[in-house]
Amino acid sequence: MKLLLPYTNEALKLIKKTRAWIGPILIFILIMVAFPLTVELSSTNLSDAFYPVLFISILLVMMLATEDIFLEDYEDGSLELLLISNKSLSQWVFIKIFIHWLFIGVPISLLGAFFNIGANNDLNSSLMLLPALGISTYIFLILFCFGNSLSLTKGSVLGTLITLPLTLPILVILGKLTSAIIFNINYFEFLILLFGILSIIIFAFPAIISRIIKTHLE
Amino acid sequence: MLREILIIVIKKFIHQFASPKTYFYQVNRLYPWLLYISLFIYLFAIIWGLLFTPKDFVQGHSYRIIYFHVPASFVAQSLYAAMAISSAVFLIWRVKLAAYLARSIAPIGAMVTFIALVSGSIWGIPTWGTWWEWDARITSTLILFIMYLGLISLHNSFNNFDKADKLLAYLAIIGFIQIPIIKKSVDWWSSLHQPASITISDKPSIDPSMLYPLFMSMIGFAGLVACLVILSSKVQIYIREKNKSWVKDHV
Amino acid sequence: MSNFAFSSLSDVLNMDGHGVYVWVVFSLFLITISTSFYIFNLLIKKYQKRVK
Amino acid sequence: MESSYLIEARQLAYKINEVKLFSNFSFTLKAGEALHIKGSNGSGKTTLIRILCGITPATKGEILKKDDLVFTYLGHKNALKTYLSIRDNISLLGLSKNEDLKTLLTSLNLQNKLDVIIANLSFGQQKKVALLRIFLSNSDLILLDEPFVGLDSASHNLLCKFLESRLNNGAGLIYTSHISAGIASKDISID
Repeated sequence: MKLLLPYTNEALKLIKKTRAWIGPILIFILIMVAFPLTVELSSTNLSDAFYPVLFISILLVMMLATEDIFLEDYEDGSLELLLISNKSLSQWVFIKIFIHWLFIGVPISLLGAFFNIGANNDLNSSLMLLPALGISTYIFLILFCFGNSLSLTKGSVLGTLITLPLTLPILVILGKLTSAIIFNINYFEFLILLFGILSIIIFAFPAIISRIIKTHLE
Repeated sequence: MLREILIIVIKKFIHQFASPKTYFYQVNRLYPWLLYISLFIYLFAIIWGLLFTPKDFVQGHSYRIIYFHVPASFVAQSLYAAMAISSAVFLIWRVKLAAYLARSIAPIGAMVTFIALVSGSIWGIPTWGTWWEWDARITSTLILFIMYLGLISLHNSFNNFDKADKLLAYLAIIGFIQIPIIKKSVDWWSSLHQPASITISDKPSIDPSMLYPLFMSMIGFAGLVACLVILSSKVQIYIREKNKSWVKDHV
Repeated sequence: MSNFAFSSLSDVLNMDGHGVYVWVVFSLFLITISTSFYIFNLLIKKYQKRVK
Repeated sequence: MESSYLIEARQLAYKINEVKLFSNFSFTLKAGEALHIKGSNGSGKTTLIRILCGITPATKGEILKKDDLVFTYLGHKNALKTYLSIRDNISLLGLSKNEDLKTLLTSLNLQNKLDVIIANLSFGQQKKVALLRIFLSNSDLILLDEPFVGLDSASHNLLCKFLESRLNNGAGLIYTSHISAGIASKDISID
């Protein structure tokens, strides 16, 4: 139980701050509901436009979810406390990102797959979509945390400007993935590619982010 | 024990050699030569390329923009690489000069990327009929331009120079790792999107008579941009080291 | 150095239709590089004064 | 040269953008001693304490610490989650299992406010909650930055008594304060 303590602490902090937890999820739902309203229902290609809208809204929501992910702890001094105690900062960053993925990324992936049933009404593609969404939300979270840690006190616009170029390759892969899902060809190659990217940055970026935060604290 | 001595020697060498003072005086001596030689090479190459090479069989005369576009986009990417390397040197060995260099390269890199972008899209008008075509090379140049803007705005938003330099260093290194990834994914994406007819992305296999002026214009353009980097680094040195004694006696 | 690729001066400007693009890019490069040199020299003078 | 000092600073200096904040600042602190850092506003007292904690690296000079020195630090920021209640903050800081937590809360009369959200507390009460972490730690060295600001006299005396008891059994104390603390301490000025 002792091992899980930092995880539960961070989870407590996130859950109690509904603006940071429920906010992004509601915005995602709002976008996915607003999407069919904007498309002329009579036109049948609702499903073609569905995937791009889904991926762009995931990108947007992950950006909102990480807006002040580090700023809050930076401003109230608990980061300084953490720096002094000999706990490793990069482990804390890893935990923070994991908790945000668990409480925001996973629900959004589930909702995304759920809305997919609504748009394309076939269960198979939604099940294929779910792991891809789960992995790509985690990757987006890590990348946006990197951008936000760089522009910690200077507002999230700068953080987004820095991070967007980094997220473009992922969007290209997701684009290829949609055609793989629609035509059901070599779907697993793309999934493993995404998983490969995740497995590289999941540990590398927290180390870099913790050094960046140390620079801010100096 | 030997390792410690080695590190101390390297550190001493770097700090002695890479001190802003020695750099400043060396560069002052080198600058006029570099400027005039590269200006001569560049103008010679442009005149040669524009006026004395035969018309391209497919694109007609509009291919001559290659003498502007290709050197610019090549220099834009190598400037980013130079920035990443000097950032790495700054982070590892704490060499202040490397941070000044990285900071001085950023605006010039943005400028060069911008003119590469504009020349690429102007070149697109006769070849594709539109000024903007999602060709792989143009898109990755646009992304590179956005990354430069991100670097400059990041550095400008901190008044503590030391903090700004470190943050710029981290972003430059991560950005540098991203460039090949972005290039590959954009090529991969655009290869599906647009059949590889006349694209600027692959090195156009042109006959040698057109190739020599291209290499010359690349060398000339790189020299000119190096002069700009030298000027910009002098500006940084004046800003950052203004209360150092040697700067005062120099002025 | 191969021979001169154009028949007359007007052909140089026209370059059968593509001339405008080539010369626009030429002037773009000429202007941006020369203004950059000018700006940086100006900045050097400005910050040099600050040092005194 | 192993002596009984807890922490020693030698020729510390700090510069921001080549502007010197303070320079060749040295002192040694032995067990049971208190050091009161005086200085006008903006003279770098807070930065000095952050340097001693190791948060900010000094531009010049070095700091020698007794090896595996355990120290606690309280700066201007309270390191509390303002949108959480006192109880949650205590559990976040890992203090909930401390046996004399109860008695301390009653002496600071916070015992019946455990479920109040920090944001709704007064500045002084927030300071008291922040000080819980200092009261409940038995570290070798305590670093406090303006600890007495906003405290009522009862809490002020409680903190002084606590610090004196810690000093008596061998801890060190470094603090800055414009309010007279009433603790026997060496004074050192940073200007």
